[in-house]
Amino acid sequence: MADAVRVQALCEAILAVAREPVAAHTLAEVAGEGVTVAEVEAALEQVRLRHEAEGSGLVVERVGGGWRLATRPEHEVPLRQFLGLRSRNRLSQAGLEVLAIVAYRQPITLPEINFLRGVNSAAVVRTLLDRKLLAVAGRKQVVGTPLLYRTTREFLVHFGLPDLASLPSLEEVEQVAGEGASGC
Amino acid sequence: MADAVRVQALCEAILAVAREPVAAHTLAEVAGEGVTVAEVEAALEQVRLRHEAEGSGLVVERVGGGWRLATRPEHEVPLRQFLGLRSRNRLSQAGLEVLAIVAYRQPITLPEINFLRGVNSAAVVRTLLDRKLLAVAGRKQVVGTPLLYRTTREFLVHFGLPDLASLPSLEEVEQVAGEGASGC
Amino acid sequence: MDPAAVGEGLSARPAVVLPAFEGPLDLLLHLVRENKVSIWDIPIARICDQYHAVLRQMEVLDLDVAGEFLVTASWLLAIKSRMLLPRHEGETEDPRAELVERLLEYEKVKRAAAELAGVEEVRRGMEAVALEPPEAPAELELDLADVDVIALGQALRAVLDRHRRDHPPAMELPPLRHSVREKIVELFDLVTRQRTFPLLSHLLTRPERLESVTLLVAALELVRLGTAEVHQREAFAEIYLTATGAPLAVEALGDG
Repeated sequence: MADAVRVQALCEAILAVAREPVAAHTLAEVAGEGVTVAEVEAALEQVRLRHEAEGSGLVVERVGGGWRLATRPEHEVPLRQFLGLRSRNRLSQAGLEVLAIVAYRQPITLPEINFLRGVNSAAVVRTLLDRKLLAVAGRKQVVGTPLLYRTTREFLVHFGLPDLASLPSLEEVEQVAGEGASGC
Repeated sequence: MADAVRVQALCEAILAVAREPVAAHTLAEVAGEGVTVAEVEAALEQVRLRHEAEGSGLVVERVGGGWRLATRPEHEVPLRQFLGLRSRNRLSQAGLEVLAIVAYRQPITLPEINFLRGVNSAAVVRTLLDRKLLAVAGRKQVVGTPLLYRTTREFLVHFGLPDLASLPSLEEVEQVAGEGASGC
Repeated sequence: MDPAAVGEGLSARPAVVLPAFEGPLDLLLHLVRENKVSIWDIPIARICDQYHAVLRQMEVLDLDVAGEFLVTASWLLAIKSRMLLPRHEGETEDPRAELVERLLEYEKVKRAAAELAGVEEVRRGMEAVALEPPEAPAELELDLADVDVIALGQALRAVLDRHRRDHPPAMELPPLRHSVREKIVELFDLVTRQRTFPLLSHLLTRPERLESVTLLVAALELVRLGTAEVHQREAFAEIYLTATGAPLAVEALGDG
């Protein structure tokens, strides 16, 4: 029991210095012999619940293939003011469309993205590469061997996804979004 | 009263991203109109007590005229171990440069790499050899017969390339992504 | 399709101020919704006319984007005309099939993008907790998993740029002032005009030795090409260059 508490504290400390998601198996490795991934995940769940209680400015979340500790979104304005940073730019509609395409169809080439959107998206892809939301995943073995793109871990963190499998299926998205043009 | 909770959460969030201790009056300023230094200190005391409870890996401390959030001293050893463990999957900026030089100019000798980088890169090459991203490809038939280096199969697998010829040309890199943010 | 619908185009033109469209597919989806018609049974003539009407309203368009809208415009016209033709026997495919498929796909993309936008709106205020570790790491490091070929190429570009800055190119050699080719042409002119030309005196009176050497090579080249002959009566006497009358094949000369 005392050991469970120790694992909780240690996991929280590690997440606090990591700056990026840490895989549960890495946490288990650091926690020492005999600590299993399941125990680590149970400990993290406890830490998560503790921060969910009133008065914490932090959240424990499962994103980008691991766990991370972050500030709560509602503190954005004072936090930016304190850090002297401008508010993060929202992605453009074009950027979101390209990300959505790559997220669901990866790995995918620029010509394929262009076809799906009906518009040349080279400049948008370039911006997303710069923002590290996309990366190159090799080449497609077709005429011209175009580069293949994939989403990054930064993409998963940005959108709060534990992994790609957690993307809602397009059919789910359809249902949530409700009104479609079809059917009338 | 609800505001007291907000101030607690906000102070914790700010300390969690601050690089150095933060003065109570700075926190009061960021917390917004009508929040006094006394209220901030009361809030911080609450946060401190919360972290003193079992299971937290963090402490709130008053140091050098300010407040800070830190990891507990008893976690120092595992935290170091974590950072060490993580560095196995990491590449320094120097590592990235050497890998890039070898990828595009292989086979290449250490003196040639040093000449291009303007810095002795022996240690970096050794690390990349350990990581199996580089391998020795014989000796160059010049004075001193220095070792030649090449990239490995693991390198290709990591970058999703079927072969070296599939590396994008530098013109292609510029076209696709521009200068990019080398560094972080 | 109802041919009467063709005339409706202009009157049915949407009176709304145009929202910014991401592209032709976006505009088409907008029109389908505006008209409250089923995506599975698009009244192609009406939509096509409205599409063209909107295109005319769009004033300034950069060429790339305009091109994409125009390509789709002609595609729509093609579908429209195929709709008007009687179907051939055995032809089962609806001429609108591909259009419908692409619109449905694009609609999915838009929905997924809207989902992402909603999530981003909430999450973009978050910051990773970044307490100083007990021992700060030596340098900024990259996670290998985050490095792709583009990062690799950019790293090499940075190295090469730095290398170029640190090693400016060596002092440039002054360009050669006398080219053999030029001298051949010059000598050829001289011998054709004068028939016989005192080469040795000419060589010895050049201000620069390099020019003399170039001239000598040029003279030998003229002889080799059969456009001139050299004569010398005795050792150390004047050397005469004489035109043979053969034309100078300029293209036979190299670039030197």
